[in-house]
Amino acid sequence: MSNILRSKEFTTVLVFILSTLYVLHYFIQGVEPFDNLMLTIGNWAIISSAAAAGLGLANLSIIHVNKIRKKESGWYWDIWMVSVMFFTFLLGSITSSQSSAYQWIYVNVYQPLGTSIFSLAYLWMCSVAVVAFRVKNRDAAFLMLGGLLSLIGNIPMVQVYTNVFFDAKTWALNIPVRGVGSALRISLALGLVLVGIRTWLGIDTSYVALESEGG
Amino acid sequence: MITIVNYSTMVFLIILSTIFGYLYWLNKTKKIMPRFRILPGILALEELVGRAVEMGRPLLYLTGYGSLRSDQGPEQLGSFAIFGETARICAKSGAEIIAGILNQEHIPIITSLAEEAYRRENAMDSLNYNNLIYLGASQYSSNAYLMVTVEQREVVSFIATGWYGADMVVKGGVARSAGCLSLGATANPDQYPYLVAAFDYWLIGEDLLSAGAQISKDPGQITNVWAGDYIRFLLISIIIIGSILAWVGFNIQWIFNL
Amino acid sequence: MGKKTESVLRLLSNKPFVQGALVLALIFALANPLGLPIKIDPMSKKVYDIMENLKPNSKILYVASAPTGTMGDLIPQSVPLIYHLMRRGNLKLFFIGIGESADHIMIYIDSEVFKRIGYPEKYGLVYGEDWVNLGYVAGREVSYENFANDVQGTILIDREGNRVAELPMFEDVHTMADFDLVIYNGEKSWMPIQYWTEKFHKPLIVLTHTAMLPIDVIPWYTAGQITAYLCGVRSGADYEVLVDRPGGAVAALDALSISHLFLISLILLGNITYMVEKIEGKEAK
Amino acid sequence: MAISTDIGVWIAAIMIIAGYSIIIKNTVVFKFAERTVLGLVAGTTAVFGFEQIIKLLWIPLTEGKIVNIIPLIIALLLFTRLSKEYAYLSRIPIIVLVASGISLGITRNVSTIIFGQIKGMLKPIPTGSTIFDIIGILIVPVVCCSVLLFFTYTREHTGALGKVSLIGRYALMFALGVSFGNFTATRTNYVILPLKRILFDWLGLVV
Repeated sequence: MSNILRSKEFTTVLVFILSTLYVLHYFIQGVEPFDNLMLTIGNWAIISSAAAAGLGLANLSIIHVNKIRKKESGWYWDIWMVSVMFFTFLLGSITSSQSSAYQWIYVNVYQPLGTSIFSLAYLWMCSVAVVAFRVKNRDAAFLMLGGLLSLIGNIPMVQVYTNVFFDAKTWALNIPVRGVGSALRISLALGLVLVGIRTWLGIDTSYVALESEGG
Repeated sequence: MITIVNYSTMVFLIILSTIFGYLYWLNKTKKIMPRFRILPGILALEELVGRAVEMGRPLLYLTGYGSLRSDQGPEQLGSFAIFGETARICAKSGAEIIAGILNQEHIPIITSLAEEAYRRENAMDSLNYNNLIYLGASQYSSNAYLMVTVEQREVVSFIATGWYGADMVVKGGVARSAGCLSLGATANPDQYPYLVAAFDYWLIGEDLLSAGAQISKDPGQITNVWAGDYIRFLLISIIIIGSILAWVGFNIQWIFNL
Repeated sequence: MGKKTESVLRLLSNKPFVQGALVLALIFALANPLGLPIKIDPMSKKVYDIMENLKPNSKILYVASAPTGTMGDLIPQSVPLIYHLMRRGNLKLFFIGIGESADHIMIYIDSEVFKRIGYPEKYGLVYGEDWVNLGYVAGREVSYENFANDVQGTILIDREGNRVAELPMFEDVHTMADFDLVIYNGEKSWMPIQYWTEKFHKPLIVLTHTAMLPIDVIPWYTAGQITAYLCGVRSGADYEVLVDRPGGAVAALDALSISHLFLISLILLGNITYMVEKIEGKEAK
Repeated sequence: MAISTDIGVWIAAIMIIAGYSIIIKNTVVFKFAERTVLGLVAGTTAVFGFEQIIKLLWIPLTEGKIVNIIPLIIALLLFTRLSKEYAYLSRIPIIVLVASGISLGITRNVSTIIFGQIKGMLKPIPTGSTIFDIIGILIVPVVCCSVLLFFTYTREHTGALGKVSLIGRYALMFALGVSFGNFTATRTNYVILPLKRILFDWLGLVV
């Protein structure tokens, strides 16, 4: 039995069957039992994803308990991390995510910490722009031209006195950038369809390690 | 009452599958294989791992946090293909790889791919499971981990592939300011500007999705990407012809709404 | 390379300097607002008119999908807009959260919106009859489709723990067809189009942020799949003026101006130094 | 200027300052922020997952929906990854996830994105549009097709294809620049939100 489950054929056949059901359900409507079946299978995917969060807890616990046991550098920070993790998990699952205690942690600890670290993206963007927007070649020239146009166009102070930059930026966004944006999305969507088809047919199995071949 | 819907999509998929089937048959019987345009990002993998070996410092690899059951799922498959190849090169050359897993759904996949890479190079004993670490499915927890780890473990090569959001520029900027050689690959169009500006090597959109084909050199995958090029030419002709017809008054939008 | 150009280039790539100076510029701008006049964007006025002319007892589905990180540019428009909907007093408001951090989203409706403009009860709205907080729909694409086809079956329990089927305002709400307007506050606006408003032919108002406008909204707006949109802090300030309730968005506009001017000057300084460096390099040769 | 007396506002301010301390230097203060945010993210994600399992699996199961035994088993199979011997069983939940993702990719991407974007371009020239408008209408499909050509793989970009895809390359760079600048406006507000909490909520600044 375990050899069957390990084999590449089992994986590719199971993916093929499930994907075929999903794709058929996109084209066939009005079949009540088929709709219910796909609703159920869809919920299996949601439940699997939800359960994976438990695997995340396990991964972090195992790795950091190992570090704590071996007293690797900064092991006391790992004790703090693991306790914050389990305290948040137990509080949220016992008193529910709508409880005032859990919300207090979210509003006063999680959100401030998350938004401040996340907002470093703006500061890093500026650091990168100051270096990247240098006209070293024609590519960089076009990059900077577009960058400065939309930067100046977005300044509220400038818009009070003149709309020239704002209108130029809006034209750029509605015409050339829209053409490029549409091309990028069409190209990406086509790529996703191609990856989907070769994974559906079992040609691409990069999501699984086929130990059976590894011997 | 059974009803069939979305005919336009059905016709599109039939055309694509037919071209793909024909090219696959052409390859199988007449051994015709297209010449793949070389992606610099893929060639850089050897350089990135070589630098880690030379300097005796680790390579940090972040695998992206697209959810498998959303439309970001297929993007992650391209990321897993590149990760598998990178892990194999590290196993062969003895470089230390730290894999930051940014979505809990990927933990079984990344762990299995690392095991397979090290088993294939007979280096199972040098695989450090503590280096396959889950970093929380959020941009800020992975950013914070990166900023601390790059300095603490003196990382010299940095790779970030898969789905990313605004944190793409942080990852590139932090790696560059720490002196790392970096490769970034994402299919999220909003982040292309930061890929180009903040990383040394980069793979944009479909480059990431077709990376698996270039790495594996598997005929099935290459003919699949080959078929994509023909579909692209078909779409370009539809856009050109459709636009001209629309300008002279014939609206063909209905063909998409069947 | 001359001494001066080298030190300037090193300063411009010095992270603490560039990032620290930017934060100080923002703090200065927030603490000393210039109070410049605001020119209302026609699109903001279009959204205002749509809200003002909604028929009484219209059922509005307000979908919050703002990830924790991008709240900064997605909340400023939602505060005045939700205030306007509640001030109307005769609309049925259904709040729901979707997306990666969907569970946090419904907390910010309390902590960032109702805390600033008051709870619906202050405007005479009764929970379960005039407004409801449905919490979040987890599960991404699969559950968005289920929600459209069977609203009550997908939600089951609202955020206060009530059975949704027992709430009075759900008597004639079973599928997406029963809503009159969808307001979507977040990124990836193709999602409500694809799973809800295109299939059920419903008007869609999108509250997006400046960055997502060209790629995530304009293509669908020109294709007619988005009725109107508010974009970023600037539209938030417009809407605050339209509903005559100036607040966070107006204050943030000046900080936006000063930080942009500071960044542009750094970029230009970098380019000038780079040109001087190239000239010095040629002379040295 | 009255400093807040609310313990929650103080803790929020300390968290924001800890987060921004990395701007100056990577100190033990940021190490505290990093470890805390990692624990919080992992914990809250697990709460989010736990509540979904209760709502979608446990409650229906206890109310008699026996078929929910199957997703329960599938979900538990994920944890076989923690054992080396039975790790291959963790493949089954991964297959359930991947199958749902790729089929979305195959169907929705065609109808909404490929067709949706092309339909947006096949528009008649509106009556009364100026020369400037018409030029704009011509540019969109030309730029779109040249960028699409830029992403071809099985042909070298030489000759005519090279020239057209060069236009695509420059248009792509220009668009990336505009998008880069446009994101600046959004991301400035990422910083403004926490700074407002420090200046107005914590320090009680009045403007």
